[in-house]
This record gives sequence, C-alpha cells and structure tokens, in this order.
Amino acid sequence: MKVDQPLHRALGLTDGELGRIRATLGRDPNRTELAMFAAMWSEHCSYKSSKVHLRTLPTEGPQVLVGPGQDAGAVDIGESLAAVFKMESHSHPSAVEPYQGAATGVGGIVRDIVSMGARPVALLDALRFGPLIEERNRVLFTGVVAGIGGYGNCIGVPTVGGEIRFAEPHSANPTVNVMCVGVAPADRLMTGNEVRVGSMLLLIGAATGRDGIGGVSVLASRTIEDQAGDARPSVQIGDPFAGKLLIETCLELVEGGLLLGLQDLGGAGLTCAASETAARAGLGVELDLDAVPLREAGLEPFEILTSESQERMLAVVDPSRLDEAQGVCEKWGLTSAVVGTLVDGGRLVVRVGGAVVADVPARSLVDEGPVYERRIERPAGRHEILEDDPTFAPVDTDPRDAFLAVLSSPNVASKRWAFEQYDQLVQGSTVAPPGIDAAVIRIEGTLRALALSCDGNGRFGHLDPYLGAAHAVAEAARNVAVMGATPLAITNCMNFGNPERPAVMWEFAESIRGMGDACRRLGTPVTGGNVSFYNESGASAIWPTPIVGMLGLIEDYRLLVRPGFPGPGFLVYLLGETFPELGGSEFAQVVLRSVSGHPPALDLAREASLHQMLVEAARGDLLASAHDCSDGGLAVALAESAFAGDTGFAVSLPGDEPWYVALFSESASRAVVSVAPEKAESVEALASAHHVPLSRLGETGGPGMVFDSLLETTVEKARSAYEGAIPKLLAG
Amino acid sequence: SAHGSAGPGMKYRFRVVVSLKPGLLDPQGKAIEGSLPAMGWTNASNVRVGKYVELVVDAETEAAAVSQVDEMARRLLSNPVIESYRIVASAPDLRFEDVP
Amino acid sequence: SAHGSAGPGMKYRFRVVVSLKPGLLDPQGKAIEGSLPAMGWTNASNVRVGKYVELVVDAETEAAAVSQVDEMARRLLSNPVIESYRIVASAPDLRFEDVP
Amino acid sequence: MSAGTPRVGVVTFPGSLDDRDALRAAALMGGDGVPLWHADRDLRGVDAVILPGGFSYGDYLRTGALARFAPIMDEIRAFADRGGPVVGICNGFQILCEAGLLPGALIRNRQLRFVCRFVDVRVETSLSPLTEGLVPGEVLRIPVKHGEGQFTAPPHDLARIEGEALVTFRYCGPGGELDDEYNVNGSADSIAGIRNPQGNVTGLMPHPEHAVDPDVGSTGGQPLFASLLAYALARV
Ligand SMILES: Nc1ncnc2c1ncn2[C@@H]1O[C@H](COP(=O)(O)OP(=O)(O)O)[C@@H](O)[C@H]1O
Ligand SMILES: [Mg+2]
Repeated sequence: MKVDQPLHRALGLTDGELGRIRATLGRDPNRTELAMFAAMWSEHCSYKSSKVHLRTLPTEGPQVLVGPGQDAGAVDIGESLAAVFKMESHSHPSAVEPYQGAATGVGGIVRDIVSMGARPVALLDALRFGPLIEERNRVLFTGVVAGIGGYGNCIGVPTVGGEIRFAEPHSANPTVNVMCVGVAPADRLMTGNEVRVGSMLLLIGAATGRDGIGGVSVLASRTIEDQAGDARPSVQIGDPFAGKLLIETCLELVEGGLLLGLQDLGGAGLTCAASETAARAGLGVELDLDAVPLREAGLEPFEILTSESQERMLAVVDPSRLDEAQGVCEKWGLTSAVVGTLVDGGRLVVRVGGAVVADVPARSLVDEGPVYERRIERPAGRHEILEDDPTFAPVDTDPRDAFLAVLSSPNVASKRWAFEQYDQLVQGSTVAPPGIDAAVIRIEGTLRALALSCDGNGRFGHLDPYLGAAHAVAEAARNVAVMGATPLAITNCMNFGNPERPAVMWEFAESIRGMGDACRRLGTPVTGGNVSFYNESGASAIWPTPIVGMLGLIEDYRLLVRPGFPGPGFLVYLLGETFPELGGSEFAQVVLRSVSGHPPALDLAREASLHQMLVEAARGDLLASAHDCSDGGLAVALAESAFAGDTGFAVSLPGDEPWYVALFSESASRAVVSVAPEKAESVEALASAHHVPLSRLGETGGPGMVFDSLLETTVEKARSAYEGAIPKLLAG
Repeated sequence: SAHGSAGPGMKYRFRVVVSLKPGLLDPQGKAIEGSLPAMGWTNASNVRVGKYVELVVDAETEAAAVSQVDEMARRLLSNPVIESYRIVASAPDLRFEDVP
Repeated sequence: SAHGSAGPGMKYRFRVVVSLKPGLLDPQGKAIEGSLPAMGWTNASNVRVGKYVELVVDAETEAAAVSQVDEMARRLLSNPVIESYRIVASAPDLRFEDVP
Repeated sequence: MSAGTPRVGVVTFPGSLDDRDALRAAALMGGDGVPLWHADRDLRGVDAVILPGGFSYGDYLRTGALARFAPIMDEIRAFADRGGPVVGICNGFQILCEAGLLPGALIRNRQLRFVCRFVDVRVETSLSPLTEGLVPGEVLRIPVKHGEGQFTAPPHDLARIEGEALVTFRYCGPGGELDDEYNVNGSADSIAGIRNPQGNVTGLMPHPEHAVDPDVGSTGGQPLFASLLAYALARV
C-alpha cells in the first residue's frame, strides 16, 4: 500500500465513498470512524458491486424459512426441523498461507451456522488449483486440504463432500470455498428479532488481537500481488480447540433459552456484529472498548473495532439472564465480557475511558453502503472460441487409451487422497460418505436425511458463463436426485476477478442470470451465499467460478439409492440422451487438448423431469443403483458405478454417434442406472410417464469393463488409473 | 546440484528454531498456559511453542554450510508468512550437548 | 499452590527443548530429509524435529524457578517414555535474542 | 436402571468429539450410557469407563498430554486399580498412554497425514474388556480416523509388550494377514491396540463406536461393545 495517498484511499475507500460518509455524518469522520466505514463498505462486507445482480436471484419458496440477509439460510426439512446452510470463500488468505487460510475458513463458516442457533452437522469443500505438475500448486493443494482437515477434524464436524478441479487460471489464485450445514428446531432459529432496548452484548471466546486488521479491505478487496508481503499482517492462525468450545458454549446458551440473539464475528469484526445487531432491531448500541478482552496491550480503538480475531461470538442477552449465560461460558472455559448495550436512537456510539471515539448511525454502516452498477461488457474474441468446436475435430486416439486418459485426469480421478484426510464419520450420522454423487447425513431421531453436493464446472463457465452457472445448479440437483433426494434449495459462492473490469462484470452478470433461471426452473431457491471478487493477479483472472451448494431431502434414508452396481445380473440403462457435445468436455481437454466450443445445451424442463423420475423411482425402490453422468461422460459414469460396486459390466453404445461422442460427450440431464430384471418394466414405464428418454445399454457382472467390440479393460486396471492419478502427481 | 557436488567436506551440525511471529495467536501456548493453574502452577506466563530442528550438513566451509541451512530454514522449515526462524550453528563435530 | 504463593518475585525467562529419544523413529525428520534432495540438497542428514517452548516464570530465586521449570518439563512438556528435554535458563529479563 | 444393565461412563473432556457416539453405541448395544465430566471427581457409580475419541485440549503440545491432568483422571486411575474396566478409544488411548496407565506412546502417522478409513483389525488376545468373548485371530472391520496413531515404544518396552502378550489388536488384511500395506499409520508391529498386564485397561486407535450401526458403516464394533458390557456386568 502506498504511503503518500490519503488515508481513506489507503483503507480502500474511494473519494466518492468518503463524500457519502461526510454527508451521512454531516462532518469529517475521525480515523476510527473511517476505519469502521472502510471495513463495512468493503466489497467483502457490503457486496456493493454484486448487490444489483444478486437481487435478481429467486429466494422464495414454501420450504424457505430464512432467506439471504441472515448469517445463513434455513429451509424446512419436516418434523419441525430446519436445515441451516451457507457457503463462503477463503481463497485470498489461502493463497498466502494455505493451511491457516483454509482452516480459518472452516472456522468462519461453522460460526455462521452456529450463530443461527443450529448444530453444525456437515462440512463440504469446493476447491480449485492450478495443475499439480507445478510444485507451488502441490504446496497449495496439500496445505489447503490439511488445513480444512486440521480444523474440521478438531471440532467434530464431519467433512462429507466437496469437489476439486484443476485448471491453469487457478495457479496464481486458488479457490477455496467451504460449506457448512447445521440442524436446529425450526422454532428456535436465532434471527435476532427479540433484541430490545437494554439487551446486553456479551462478547464470548478468544481475546482480541491484531488479527486481520484491515483484512477485510486489504485481503478481500485488493488483488493479491505475487509477493505475499502485502497480505502478511492479515494472515490469522486458527484455534480449532477454542472453536469447538465456542460451538458447545453457544449451543448450550441457545438450548437453555438464554439468548435473544447471536452473531459471529467475521469480516469487520466487532463493528459488523454490533452494527448489524442494532440495525436489524432498528436500535442503536453503546460499545465500551475498555471491556473488550485483549490479547496484547496497546491496541488502538480502530484495531479493536475491526479486528478479525477468530473464535469469537457476540451474544445478545437480557440482563436478567446474564449471570446464567456467563456461567455457561465459564463451564466451557471461555472468557465472556459485556461490551455493549442496545439503546434507542439508532446510533452506534463507541467509548474508550468514557470518551466517545466514534459515533455513527448503525444503519449507515450496514444498509446505506454504496451500491454500484458496474459497467458490463461482453469480452471480444468470444465468437471465435465458441465456433472452434472440438466436437467435429478428427480423433485418431485409441478408444482404450482415451478412456484411461480421461479416468486418470485429475479432474475426474478419485479425490480419495483429499477426503481420506477428513473425519467423515464423527457424529455418527454419515449414511453416505464422500466418493459418490452426494453425501447423505441422517437427521438424528428421524428417518430423514439430507443429501448434499457441491458443483461447478470451470470450462463450461469459461466458454459460456450463463450456461456454466446453470449447469452447476443442474448437476448439483442431479447429484442429490440420483440418490433419491428432492432438491430443496441452494447456497452458492461466486468466485470472480476484478469487478471494476467490465469483462469480469459481464461474466458475473451472466453467471447470476444462469443460476437464477436454473434455480427457478428446478424449484431450488437461493437461501444465501457469498461473493469473492478480485481473484486475479496482474491481467490473469480465474475462470468464472460459480460454486453451487445443493441441499436435498430424503424422507426415508433406508430407500437411498447408491451409485455402485450391486452385483452381476442387473440391467444397465442410460436415462436421458447423448448429443454431439464435446465443447468444454474433459475428453476435449485431455485428449484433444482443446478448451473451446459450445458447452452442452441445457433443457431445464428435461432436467427437472429426470429428477422427478429418479426421486419417484427411489421411493418405489425400483433402482439397484443410480449415478449421474457428468464429467467424462457416459464412460466415466459407468466406470464409477463399477468401482463403487466392485462389479464389471458389458454394454453396447446407444445411438449412431461416433464412439468418442457416445463415450465422452457431457450432455446434460443424464444418469446411469442399474435395475433388477423383474423391475425393468416398471422403470421403463416410469421413464416414459416422465418423458425421460431411456436406452438399455447392457448388463452388470464379471471383472471386465466391456464396451462391445470397441474397448475392453478390467475394473482393477481402470480403478488403478482412477485411484492412482492424484497420488502419483503429488509424488512429484 | 551445487550443494550436492560439494565434495567430502566437513560435517557441520545445526539447530534451527522456528517460532510463530510475535503478535500472532499461538493456540498451543495459550492452551498450555490455560491448563497450568489446574496443575498447581499459577506463576507461569507467556508460553509460546515452536519447532526445533537438528540437522547435519556436509560442506567445505562453515560459511557455506550456514548459508545453505539459512536457505533451508527459509524455504522448507518455516513459512515466512507466519513464522520466523533462528539458526544455532555449532562448530564442526561439536556435540549438541555442549551447546546450551 | 506452593508455586502460586511465591510472592511478587523476579520474572525468569526459560526455553525448553524437547526432542525424541535417540533411536526412536522421527516421522517428521524423516519426511524433511526425504524432501531435501528434490530441492537440490543432497548433503544434509540426521534431521530430527523436536519442540521448543518459551515461558516466563515468576519466582523468588533463579534456583526456585529452574526447579519448577524442570518439573514442568518432566511432567507436562515432555513425555518421558519417548522424549528427553533440555532447559535453557536465562538470567532475569534477559531478552531471548541474547541467548544463542 | 435394571440390575442387568451395566452402566458405561463416557468422559467428556474439553475437545472430546466422539463422546456422544460412544454413549449412543453403549445404549444401542444394551448398556446405560452415563455422561461423565472431566472436571468432576465422581464416576457416578459406573461399571465401565470409556475415554472417547476427539482432540482433547486440541491435542496441542502432545495428544492427551493436557487431558491426563483432569480431576476425573484420579478417579479413573483408582477405578482401574480396583480392577474396573477402562477403555480408551483413539484420543482416549493417547490419554491412557500419557497417564501411564498403558505402555508406549502414539506419534504422528508415518505418512504425516490424518487418515479416515475403514480398516481390518485382528484380535490378538481375549484378555481385555473389549475382547473377552472373542477368539484371537478374529478379523473385525472398524474405521480409523486419526493423525497421530502410530504406536511406538522404546525397544525394551516393545519387547515387554510383545513378551507379555499385551497387544490386543493389529492392523491386518481381510484374511488376518499382517503386511506393511495394511499398517495404516506405520505402527510398530502393526499394533492397533494394547492392554495393561492386569487386563482391565485397554486402548485402541480404531473406533468401535462408529461400527455398531449397519446404517452408517460396518458392524465390526458390535462384538467389542458386547464384550465390554458382559465384562462390566460380570463385575457388578
Ligand atoms: N474436496 C473434497 N472434499 C470432500 N469430498 C470430496 C472433495 N472433492 C471430491 N470429493 C468427493 O468425491 C466425489 C466425486 O466428486 P465429483 O467428481 O465432484 O463428483 P460429481 O462429479 O458426482 O459431482 C464426491 O463424492 C465428492 O464429495
Ligand atoms: Mg461435481
């Protein structure tokens, strides 16, 4: 950061924004106030560049209990229970310090869930890195995975799913998105609407230090230059042990009915938590910084106010319950201190030694931040990329080589190396652990279960941001539907470059449009999410990376359908149709070395009826296995079902497309199912009732993978390619 | 590599201490400190936990050995973003026991 | 506790080094050693990784402080089954930087 | 509490994670799960004690190093001295070693990575609260999930552990065969669990409490809990 520029600019505020602050206050802000506005009006906290687009997303539905705006969204999952879920990015810190960056990302998203009064029951992580052939990318990948495990494993929340993709544009800027899911009685969700005048603000947990000072405005709203230097002061160390104690403390406080409200301290720290609490209640708040427990002496007021020290929560307590509440904190060995009181009048007044150091309207920080209609411009040269479609390129590769090459491509290959480092089992509810389409978590004391999936397709998004985002929603929904779950709602994380560049803003707007259309048509409203801009270094931005976190519901988890072929003698069907669509496919990249052309088309009506059919088939116990057909196409879907069930197959390819289209086209709205012969008729009837095209491919059984006369290999051989790829790359 | 080709020189023993930069939270130190009173130690404070690495380097001159260990400490043993390191060099073949 | 009642005495700073007993396998040391050649260092060996703890003890005499830290190191900071410890005591208020 | 229902205490330390799971498993297998709190000095009249998995005190400094100083550990030591059955699972195993109730120690996995995986373990002796009813050689499928589960001990201790047949479980292949490829964390002699010479205290890295309910994995933990309940009952 340059020293010669005015303070407000150094803090990331534009001259125009400073003018706004002057107008609001009717005077010049002092340093402390300026820092508070800078933190709250940063892109990270104010969504000033994305707001106008996010508004267009569908957010309503009978299942939605809490939509965007709260710390996390919540949906009704029956039996008067709510599922609370949210996804967040921690890419910038992770690029600087992979282990701690990822670890603190987990800590942060977990506290978002806890602040709704819900017990975290599952974590998922969606990751993007540059190719593993480069050493730095290996360091980032191994560090991030270790960090996610290091925190998640230590707090007793199972990490049950996620996805990992590798692409050059992420070499300089890895993407680290973490999703957390929690469960709470629907009538006990902490939405803070009981907060009233006289309520006390109880700061619980870690002492406040100089952590992430300016982190919000420096780390999240500025592009990271290659030398980590600039960002250093803002890197934080996670303390998962304190995090675990904080979870148990807060849940005991909530269950004991001791709280009126609960807020986590994330971006903009105490300033954000206090002003949001006040603004939501239409009240003001008096903060006393002398009461804030400090980790080190000599913190300035603005540091205490914007510190992002981890493992802290702000509880709103009625004075009559204060002693009880602090007793619970003590039981768990956590410090707690009353740092403020809710008052009439709507102002946020901060005192040190009795003297006022800041006095601003709470709403001005929270709701009156700037909103920008950034310029949008479709980048040039897109026409050429789209027209250069690999679907019609000549292919001279041997089918078997192509098959093994796609299976061992890091994007397709097994991610076991990563998810084996995560505790998938703690809490005893993991019905379906990582490794298949969606993770399934049963709800204690019921037969219900949640199906969870994270999806995003970088190449599709790169070629067509609208389609890319729509496909992400469709695939995520398909991933839960194949297991028999009804897609309920999504959270998301929108990872993009610099929004001040019209081309990036175009990608963002298109992605939001695609996500919105898909969510409307598939009946999965958006209950919350997170936007991460400035993911670029120099001129190179990441591919548009909208990540979708899907939540699906299964009424009876005993009817869950798994992707593995259960044994010999089952009929194998392809649901849906395969079109000549190799644009942006894994095959095109791995075998034809091309990332161009049109991504597969997406007919949302077809997609929706496929999901309905799959869910109905599961309810009727008609399917022996089901697996969605996406990355790597039909060939990979068949292979993964064979691996999961340790059972081979013999199939012949449908249609009269060339073999590489039939095997590797990534046409949407497809699934591979296996069916017991006696149930074949019912399945075929159900398919036609839903107008889902269906073709019989062959039978399960034997140690081989046989695509009629075209290619043949064994489950063992294919499995070693699939399982061995990433460990081999990491061995360097 | 250049280092590799450093013929059969002297053996130099080193100790490197890697610790979190001041100001950064040290969860381990904090947890230890928090549990000391229960064990009857109420008079201990400022507990910080770091890493300690011993190694032997084969080089022609002590200067060469030191500069190599410095590079190793910076690139491999520590993460400069959050940690700082200190090298305790010791004369050829000196036994560690002789160094405080 | 006895220690607690040690009135407002002197502050003594200590460093304790905890390392695996010789002969015991050190997975971290082994891993570091394994990764050295790839980074171009073929002349480093005998890599062992240990722990390093800094703390301040409040006591009336240095002897009292030392004997307390010794007890802490034995009972808490190290696991006698597999580890040994060494105390680096330093005079009152001496800054760590002054100790090698 | 019916006379025939053994009370199985499960201790919650700050940072314990699988305590709820152990309580659930004990109940599912026909016992009474009794929550115990680290700061208490009261075992609430339980017939058996489980130190559960997790990251007590974050596993900072060393796994189990801080937990062993908890007040309830004095009671557990006394309970063990009276011959009461004490079982340490994962972090509980690490705590028992730190407390000196079991020999040896557990260090970082050989691969230096946390590992969560279903593994096969071979029963080595029936002289422990977990294996009384079982036949040595029996193979059980149970998950492990730990970053510091590599069992180690100085040579003479290890010789004694083997000599006195204190090994209760070893990592093995599906057929019970021992091979380095099945040694999930590089433990000495593929040791997955051990007991004390008296045979009433035992610890293991695998998680039997996560292997009792077929809906969420394997059932390899059932015989171990059955054995523990019978063992406890016999001493009520
Ligand atoms: N980072 C990760 N963390 C946990 N599980 C992961 C991760 N990456 C991939 N997985 C798991 O591996 C399996 C395959 O992932 P993916 O290829 O994205 O599946 P799909 O193509 O069906 O969406 C899924 O079960 C997923 O949950
Ligand atoms: Mg996916």
